[in-house]
Amino acid sequence: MTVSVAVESFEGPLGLLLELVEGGQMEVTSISITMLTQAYLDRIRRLNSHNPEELSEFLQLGCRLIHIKSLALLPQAGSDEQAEELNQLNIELEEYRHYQLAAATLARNSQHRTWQRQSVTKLDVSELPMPNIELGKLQEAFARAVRRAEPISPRGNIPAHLSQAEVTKRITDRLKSGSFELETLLIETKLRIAIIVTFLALLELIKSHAVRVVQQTQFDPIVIEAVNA
Amino acid sequence: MPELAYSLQAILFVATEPLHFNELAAAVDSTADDVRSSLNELKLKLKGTGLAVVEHEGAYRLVTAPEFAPVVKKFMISETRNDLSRAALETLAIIAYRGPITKLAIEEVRGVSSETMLKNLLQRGLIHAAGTSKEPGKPALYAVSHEFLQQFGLSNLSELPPIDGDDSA
Amino acid sequence: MPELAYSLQAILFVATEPLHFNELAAAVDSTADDVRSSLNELKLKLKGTGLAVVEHEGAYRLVTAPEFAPVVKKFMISETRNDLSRAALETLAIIAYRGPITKLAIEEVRGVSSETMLKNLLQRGLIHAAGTSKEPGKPALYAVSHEFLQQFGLSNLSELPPIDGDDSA
Repeated sequence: MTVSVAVESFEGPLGLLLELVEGGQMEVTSISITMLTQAYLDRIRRLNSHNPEELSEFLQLGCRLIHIKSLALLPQAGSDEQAEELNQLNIELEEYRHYQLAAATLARNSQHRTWQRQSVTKLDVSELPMPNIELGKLQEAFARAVRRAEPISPRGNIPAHLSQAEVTKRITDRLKSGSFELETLLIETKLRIAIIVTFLALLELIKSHAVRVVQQTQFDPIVIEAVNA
Repeated sequence: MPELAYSLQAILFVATEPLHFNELAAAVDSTADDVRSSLNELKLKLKGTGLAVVEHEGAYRLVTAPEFAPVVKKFMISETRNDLSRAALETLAIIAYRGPITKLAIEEVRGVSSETMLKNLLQRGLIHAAGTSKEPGKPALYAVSHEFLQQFGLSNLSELPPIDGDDSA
Repeated sequence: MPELAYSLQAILFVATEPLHFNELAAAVDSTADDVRSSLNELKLKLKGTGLAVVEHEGAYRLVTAPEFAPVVKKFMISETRNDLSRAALETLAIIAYRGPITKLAIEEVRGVSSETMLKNLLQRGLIHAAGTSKEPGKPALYAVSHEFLQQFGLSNLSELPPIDGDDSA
């Protein structure tokens, strides 16, 4: 018996499995699990997806099916466990099917959608009390919205930062034209990480006796000088 | 002396967002109880007319009546957005029946990551964040919105078709 | 079969400007004569309710009934006197800095539906529709209003405080 169901697109692994079950009139039982697993794997092989995340979701269920199938190969204990796993899978499929049906009902309902009013009733400008907002608050609100719109993705690329070598080079280059105040170095950067890197570079240069850090009296500017200058 | 029910209708007509019955009570100088019963009265009065009242989470909005969807839709050609995909409908169904619900719980039912889908539904205004769950990590909860009820011609959530297993489809 | 009078009511409810009876006739696939008599019928049906139909130079609008003017006005003044919500302020900021901008573009930044916020700001007179975008569907563009500038003592938008959004920290 071959399973042949024409499906245009699957919405997800459970959707695909459900289609195979219903289309092939199979049941999720120990008798048909081998067939079902085969059919499922055949289909995800043909799944034309370049999205690794999407594919992994399909593979996850594939692995689960293979696992359930393999349990029958084990003596005794295996078949109990298989029955249990099959039962669990049936429960999940059943729940999923409920929502699929509910979604279909909702879709039919959307033919009776309702609308709110589109236009706005306005008072005369003279009667409109203007709200009390400061420009600063407006600026803040904009910054907040934009920040939220581009969240720092945990999986995104780590932004390029200054390396210690770069900062070291920058310091030694500047020393070629004489000593300078530490503050002028820090003023260029506001990022915390860049400030830390700058200090690390400076400490390394002091340790290797390439530079000297001088302060005449307390609260005087801190000056960086080249040692051989 | 104009009727309270119609005062409420006039206020709902000019309101830019759904109004909670407490806000309505303040606007008409009445008790919340009076407002609630007048709103029920208004719903009855509007039966059969071109308008209806949608209620969700204690807030009310005046909308076109579901029976007039075809004629209004034809008039509103410009406003139509793309139809919802099957996956979007499924996610909405889960949130409607089970909400407020966390992203994880939705994903457990669907068996797929639902992040992009949720973002899309939030942007369309069909769902909204509804507090956080008490589970560890306090994940956000999602619930359907007024927009959702309007999209599906419901006047409140209790009009959702029953779902418990008796598949008559 | 829904009544013609109420079909017209539903259309007038969603319309953004007064509709001529020819436009109404086209919307409901009827003759101008039928529409005219149904509009008269609608006027009668609405008598005593919170809403009314007004006609001006052959164009019709649905408005709140005159008897309710005091309660509606009181409500609207109290609404506009309230402080802007955080969401409304954010929407206003986006329009100030990025406007003229479409609703969709605002929603892309905010991640949630912004229709309600836009109406709220329109009602308060802080923004106004400023033409349409060239994108498909010609969506409306929104910009801050003259009153907005006055409110902040700005003579033009270039005086808005700069945003150092580029340090991405």
